[in-house]
Amino acid sequence: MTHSARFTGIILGGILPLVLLVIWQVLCSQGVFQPYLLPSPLAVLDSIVELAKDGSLWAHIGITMYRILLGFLLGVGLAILFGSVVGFYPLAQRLLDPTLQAFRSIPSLAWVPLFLLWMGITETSKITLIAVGVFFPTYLNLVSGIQGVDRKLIEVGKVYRFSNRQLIHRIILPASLPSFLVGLRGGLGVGWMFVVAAELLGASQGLGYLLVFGQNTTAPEIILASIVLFAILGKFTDALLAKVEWRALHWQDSLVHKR
Amino acid sequence: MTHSARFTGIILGGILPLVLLVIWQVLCSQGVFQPYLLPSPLAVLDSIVELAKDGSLWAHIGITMYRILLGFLLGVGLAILFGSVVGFYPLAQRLLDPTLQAFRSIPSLAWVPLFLLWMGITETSKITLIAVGVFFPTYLNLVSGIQGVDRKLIEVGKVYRFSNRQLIHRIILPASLPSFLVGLRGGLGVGWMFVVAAELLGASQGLGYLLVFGQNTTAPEIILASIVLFAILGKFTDALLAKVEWRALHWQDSLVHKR
Amino acid sequence: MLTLKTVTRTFPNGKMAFRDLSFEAQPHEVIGILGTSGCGKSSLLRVIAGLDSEYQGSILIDQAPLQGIHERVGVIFQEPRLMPWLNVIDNVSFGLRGDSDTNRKKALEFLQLVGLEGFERHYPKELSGGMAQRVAIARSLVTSPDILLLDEPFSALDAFTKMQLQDLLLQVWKKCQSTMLLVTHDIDEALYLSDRLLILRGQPGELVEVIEVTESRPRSRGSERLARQKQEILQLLHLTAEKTGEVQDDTNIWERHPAARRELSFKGLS
Amino acid sequence: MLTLKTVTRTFPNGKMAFRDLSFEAQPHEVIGILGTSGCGKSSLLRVIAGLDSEYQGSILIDQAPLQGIHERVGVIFQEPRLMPWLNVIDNVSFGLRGDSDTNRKKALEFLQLVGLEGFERHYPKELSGGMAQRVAIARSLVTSPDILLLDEPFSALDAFTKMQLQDLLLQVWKKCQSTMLLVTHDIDEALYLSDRLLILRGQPGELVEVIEVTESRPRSRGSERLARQKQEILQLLHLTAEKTGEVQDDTNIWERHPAARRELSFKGLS
Amino acid sequence: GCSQTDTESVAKGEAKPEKIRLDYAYYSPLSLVIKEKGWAEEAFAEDGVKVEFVLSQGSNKALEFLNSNSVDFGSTAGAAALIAKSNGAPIEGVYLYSKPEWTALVVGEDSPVQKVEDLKGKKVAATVGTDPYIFLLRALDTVGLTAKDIEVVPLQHGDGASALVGKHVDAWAGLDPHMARVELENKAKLFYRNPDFNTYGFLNVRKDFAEKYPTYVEKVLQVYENARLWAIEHPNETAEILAKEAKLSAEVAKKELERNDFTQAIPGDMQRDTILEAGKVLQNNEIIKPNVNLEEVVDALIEPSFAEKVVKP
Ligand SMILES: Nc1ncnc2c1ncn2[C@@H]1O[C@H](COP(=O)(O)OP(=O)(O)OP(=O)(O)O)[C@@H](O)[C@H]1O
Ligand SMILES: Nc1ncnc2c1ncn2[C@@H]1O[C@H](COP(=O)(O)OP(=O)(O)OP(=O)(O)O)[C@@H](O)[C@H]1O
Ligand SMILES: [Mg+2]
Ligand SMILES: [Mg+2]
Repeated sequence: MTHSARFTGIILGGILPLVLLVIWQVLCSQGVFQPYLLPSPLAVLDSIVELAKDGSLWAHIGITMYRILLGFLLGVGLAILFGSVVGFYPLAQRLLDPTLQAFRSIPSLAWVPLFLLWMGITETSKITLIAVGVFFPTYLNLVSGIQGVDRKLIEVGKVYRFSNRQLIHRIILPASLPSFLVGLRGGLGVGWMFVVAAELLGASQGLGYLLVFGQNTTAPEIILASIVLFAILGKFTDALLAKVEWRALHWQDSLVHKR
Repeated sequence: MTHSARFTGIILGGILPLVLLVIWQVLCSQGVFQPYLLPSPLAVLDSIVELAKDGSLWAHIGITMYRILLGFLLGVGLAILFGSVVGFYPLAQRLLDPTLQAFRSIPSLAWVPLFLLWMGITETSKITLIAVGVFFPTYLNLVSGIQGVDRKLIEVGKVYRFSNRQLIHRIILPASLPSFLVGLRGGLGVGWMFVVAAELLGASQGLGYLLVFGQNTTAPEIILASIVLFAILGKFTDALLAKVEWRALHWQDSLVHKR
Repeated sequence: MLTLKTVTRTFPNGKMAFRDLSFEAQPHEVIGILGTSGCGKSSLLRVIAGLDSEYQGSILIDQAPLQGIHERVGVIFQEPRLMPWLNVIDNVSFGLRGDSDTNRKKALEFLQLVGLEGFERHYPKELSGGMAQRVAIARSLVTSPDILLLDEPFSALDAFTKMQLQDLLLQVWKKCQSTMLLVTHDIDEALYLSDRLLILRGQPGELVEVIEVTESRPRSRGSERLARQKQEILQLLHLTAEKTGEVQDDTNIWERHPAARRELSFKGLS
Repeated sequence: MLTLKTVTRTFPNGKMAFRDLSFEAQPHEVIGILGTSGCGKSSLLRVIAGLDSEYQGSILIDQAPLQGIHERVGVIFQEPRLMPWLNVIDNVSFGLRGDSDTNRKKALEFLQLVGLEGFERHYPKELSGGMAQRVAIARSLVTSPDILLLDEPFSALDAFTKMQLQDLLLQVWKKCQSTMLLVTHDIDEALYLSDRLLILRGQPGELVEVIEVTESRPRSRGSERLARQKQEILQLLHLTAEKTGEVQDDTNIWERHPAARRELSFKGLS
Repeated sequence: GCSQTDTESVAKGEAKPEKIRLDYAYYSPLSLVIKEKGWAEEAFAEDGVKVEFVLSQGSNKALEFLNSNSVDFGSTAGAAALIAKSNGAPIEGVYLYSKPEWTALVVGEDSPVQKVEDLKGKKVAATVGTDPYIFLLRALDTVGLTAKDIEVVPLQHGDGASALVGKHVDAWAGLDPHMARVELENKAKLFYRNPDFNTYGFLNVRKDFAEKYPTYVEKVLQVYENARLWAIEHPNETAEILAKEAKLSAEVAKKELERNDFTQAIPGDMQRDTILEAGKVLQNNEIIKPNVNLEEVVDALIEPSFAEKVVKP
C-alpha cells in the first residue's frame, strides 16, 4: 500500500463512524434520547477529556492494555501448543478436543468465581482469564487451519523425512497461517470482551472497571466513554494485527493479494 | 465414520472429563475444597437433579436454547450478508470494515444498557444481543475466507462471465466454506458467552439467569450447575456443527480427509 | 476476428511478460503458439481472455476494442482449475446456463468424449493428473465457445489419449467454426492442428517468426510435408544441434539460448 | 535395489489403481514407465515412495521390506507442489539439512542449471507453469537422492528446455549413480533416458510389456535404432493406425482402447 | 520471604498478620472515609502490618472475595451475608458500618401506582437475591401479596433504573445511588419506604482471621469506629468524599448519605430480628434452602463481641 492509498483508506473508513456520530448527536440535541439514558457524543467526549485531565484515563488504558497484552500472549502461546498437537495427532484430538470444545461456551462471567478461588485477586488471575478468552478462537482456527492443509504439500515434507516437529514448523504452520491469523484477530476480540470479567476480579482500574463502575453509579456517560474506549482500542490493536496479516500473507494468490 | 469409530471417539473424548471429575470429587471429599467454595461434583449433580425434578431445568434449558438458536440464525444471516459484501467489494470493505472491527471488541455487558434503551426487555433484545456475539467471529472468518480464495478458481468463473452474485454464490462461498464453518463454530461459542448478558435483559429463566442468580445468592452449586450446563449444551451444539463441517468438507484433500 | 496491435504486458515488479506483440487471427483459424518456458505465452492468453486488463497496446475482437471478458471466449488453463467441492459431472457443467437436466446430459456426453465415462461422481482429489486435465477440457468444450484459448491442454496426457483429444478438438472446431489460439510445446501437435504458428522467444517474449502451415486438411500425422516443416521449426529454435548427438558433460548447452547463463559443469556434484 | 512383488493398490471406494505389478530395478538403472492416463502410474510412484502404505504385495529396497518413507528416495511430483509462502531459492533448498549458507549456494547452483538464475526472489505465484516445474526439479535434484522417482517431470516444458533438463538429469544420474523410475508420456524421452521401459495398460493398470532399450550410452536423439524401437512401442500402444491418417469424424477411435466406450460422433454438436 | 516468617514466630503472645486486606465499597461511606484519610495504614504502621484495599462492586462480590480468601474484611448487606452464611460461608458479621435506607419501591413521575396494593399484576424490576428484592417481597407481604401476584423483571440495579425511566417497567425496587439519581433527575417517586426492612450494612470478617488475630479485628473495628464518629460530625465532608470517590454529583451523594444512619454500630437483637424476618421471606422464595435452621445461622452470623469492646456507649 502506498502512503496515499492508506490515507484514503483512513478517510473512507472514517465516513461511517462520523455519520453515526452526527446522527447520534442530532438525535440527542433533538431530545429524542434523554441524556440520562443516552448522553450526546459531546457529553461523552467531555467525560473522556475529564478523565484524561485528571490522568486516570491513562491509568485505565495503560493497565487494561497491559493485561490484554500479557493475556493475549499467554492465550496465543497455549493455543499454538494445544492447537498444533490436536491438529496434528488424531489421538490428541480425540482425547483433548471434546473437553476443550466444551469449555469454549462457558461465559466469561462464569469463570470469575472459579478464578477467584484458584488464583485470588492477583494480576495473574486477570491475565489468565483474558488468556482464556483469547485461547479458544485462536485454538479453533489453528486446528481447522492445520486440518485443512493441502495433503500434497505435507507429502513433500514427508519425502524429505521431516520429523513431525519439522512438518509442523516448516509446512503446517505456514500453510495454516491465514487461518491462524484470523484466529488471532478473533481471539484478540474475545480477549477484549473478557476484560470486563477479568476486572471484576478485584480491579480498581481499567476499562472494564470503568464500565462496571459506570453501571453501578448510574453514570451513562461513563458507560459510553468506556464503550467508546473499548471500540477505539480494540480497533487499534486489531489494525496492528491486520497489518501483520497483510504482510505475512503477501504470498497468497488470492483476490486481495493480486497485483 | 463407521459406527464403532464414532463409539471409540466418544469413549476417548470422555476420558479427560472423567479424570477431571474424579480429581475434583477426591479433592472435595478430602476437604481440600470447602463446599462453600467448590461443591463436589455430586453436590452439583444433586442440584441439577433437583432443578430437573421441579421442572425448572427444562424451562431454563429450553428458553436458552431457543434464544441461542434464533440469535445464531440472525447473527449468521447478517454475517453472510455483510461478510460477502465486504469480502468481495474493496470499497465496501474500506467503508464498513473499520467500523465493524471497532464494534467487535465491545464486551457483551457493555451492550446491555444500550439494548435496554433501544429494544427494552423484550425477547427480541435478548436474541439480538446473542446475534451480536455470533456475528463477529462468523463475519471475520467469512471475510478472510473470501479474501483468501484462490484467484485461479475465480478466474474460471470470470471466463464464464458469471455475475458478481454468481461468482459469490458458485465459487467464493464454497471455496471459503472451510473458513466460514470455523467462523460458525466460533460464532456459536461467543453466542453462548453472550447468553449471560442477554439474560441480564430482564430474563427470569435461562442458564445465564441461573448463573447470575447463583452469583447474587452466593450459591456455588447453582453457579457450578449452570457452568456445567453451559459446557454440556455448548459442546452439544458445537458437535452438531462439527458434524456439518465434516460432511460439507469431504472434498478437501487434506490430512483429515484423506482415506 | 481477433487483432493485437503492439501489445505489451509489464508486471508491477517491473518484469515484462511479452513485448510488442502484433498479429491478427482470421475467423475459423487455428493459431499455434510456440515458445520457451516463461516467455509469456500464458500471460498473453490471459490478456486476450480479458482476465488481465493491465496491458499496453490495443486488442480488438470483431473490430471492437476488448473490454473485460468477451462473452464468446472460452479458456482451457494450463492447470485443470477444477472446483474441488464439485464432482466431475458438476465441474463439467459448471459454465453451462439454463436447464440443469439438459446441461447434465451435455456434460455427460463430453465426459464420454474425453474418455471419462463412469467417473461422473468422482471428486477432483480422486482423479489422476491427466484425468483432471481432461475434465477441464470437457468443461471448456461443452460451452462451444467461438474463440477458444488453449494453454498446453494436452501436455499431461499420454500419446494415445492426446491423439484422441486432438481429433476431438478438430471436430469441435469444425462444427462450431471457432477460432483457436493454442499454446503448446509439442511441435507435432502444433503442426497437426494449426493453420499458422507464432514463435515467441526471449524474456520478455517477442514474436520472432510466423510460419504458415500449408498442408491441407484433413491432415495425416505421418505427412512428409509436416515432417519437413518440423525440421524448419527445430532449426529455428536452434534445436537441431542437440537433436543429432548427445550433449557432452562439458558442452555448454545453454549457450545458444537467450536465457543461457553459465556452464553445465556443476560443482555441486563434481 | 528395488523389488516389487505382485503389488496392488485398491482405494477405499473399491477402485483399483493398479494390479499385480512385479518388477525389479537394478542399481543405477533408469526405468521408464509408460501408460495411458489414469492407469495408475502416479499411484505406483506414491506407493514406492512410501507415501501410501495401503497396498497389497511386497516392496523391497535393498532386500529390506519398505517401511514408511525411505531415506534415500527423492520424488518429483506430477504437480510442482511448491510452498507458496517461500520464494524460489527457499523452495529449492527446502529439503536440504545443515548449514543454510552452503544450502543456499547449492540451491543457487541448481537454479542456474535449470535456467532460472535471477528468479531467486520470486514467489510461486509469480512463476510460469514451466518455471514452477523446473523449481520442483531443482528442489529434488539438489538433495542427490539414490532412488529418484519422477512423475512426468518435463511435460510442462518446451522442447528446448526439456532437452536441457533431460541432459541435466543424465548428468546427475551419472554422478550420483542413482536408480531412477521415470513416468513419462513422451516416448522419445523414455527411449533417450531409460534402460528399460515398463508399459502399463488398463484401468486398473497392469504390466503388459517390458522393453529393453539396447542402444548404448551416450545416446543420440536422432539414432536410427531408437526410432525403430519407437515404432515398436507405438505399435504396442495401437497408435500406428492413427499415426498414418487423420481420423474421420465417424471413425471409432476409442474402440481399440480398453477404456473405449462409445462412438466419437457426438450429438451435442451435430 | 524468610524474614517475614521470622517476625511472625518472634511475635509474642498473638500472631501478627503479614497484611490486612480491607474492602471498600461505594455503598459503605465509612470505608471510603477510611481509605481517603489513610487511617488504616496509619493504625497498622507501627506494627509493621501492611494494609491493602480491594474494591467491592456489590455485596455478592464482597462475599466472593471473603470466600476465596481475597479479603479479610468485607462490607455487605445483612441479608446477603445471611444467604452466604446459610450456604456455609465462614464469615462473621462483627460491625455495622451503617443503618442504610438504601432501598425503596420507586415509580415514575406520573405513575398511577400509589401504594403497594397497586402493584398487583404490574411489572416490577428487581435484582433477584439482593436487598431490594427482599425489600420488595416484604413490602408485598405487608399487604398480603406474593411475588406471584406481580411480574418480577430481573434486572441489574442500574438497568432497573434505566428500565423504569424508559417505561419498560411499572415500578422498581431501587437501590442507591441509582435511586437517588432518578429521584433527583427524573422526579421518580419513592412510593413505599421502610427503613426497618433494610437489612443493615454489615462489616464481615473471615472466621479464621478472627480466630487467629482477634486483636487485629478489634484494631480494624477501632478504625471504623473512629470513622463513624468522624462521619457523624462531618456530614458534608463525608458527602464530598462519597461524591468524589463514587463520581456522584454532590446532590446525589448528599441524598444517599441522608439515608444512612451511623448511630448504631454493634450488631444486636434488632439486627437479629430484621435479618431473621428477611431470612423467612428468602426461605419462602427458595433462595435459602428449606432445610436450613435460620435462627442458628443468624446467631452464628452475628458476632457482637468485638464491637462491644471497641464501641463506647
Ligand atoms: N484418492 C483416490 N480415491 C479414489 N480413486 C483414486 C484416488 N486417487 C486416484 N484414484 C484413481 O486411481 C487411478 C489411477 O490414478 P493415477 O493418478 O495413479 O493415474 P496416472 O497413471 O498417474 O494418470 P495420469 O497419467 O493421468 O497422471 C485413476 O483412475 C484415479 O481415478
Ligand atoms: N504475477 C506475476 N508477477 C511477476 N511476474 C510474473 C507474474 N506472472 C508471471 N510472471 C512472469 O512472466 C513471465 C511469463 O510468464 P508466463 O506464465 O506467461 O510464461 P509461459 O510462456 O506461459 O511459460 P510456461 O511455458 O512455462 O507456462 C515469467 O517470466 C514469469 O516469471
Ligand atoms: Mg504457461
Ligand atoms: Mg499421474
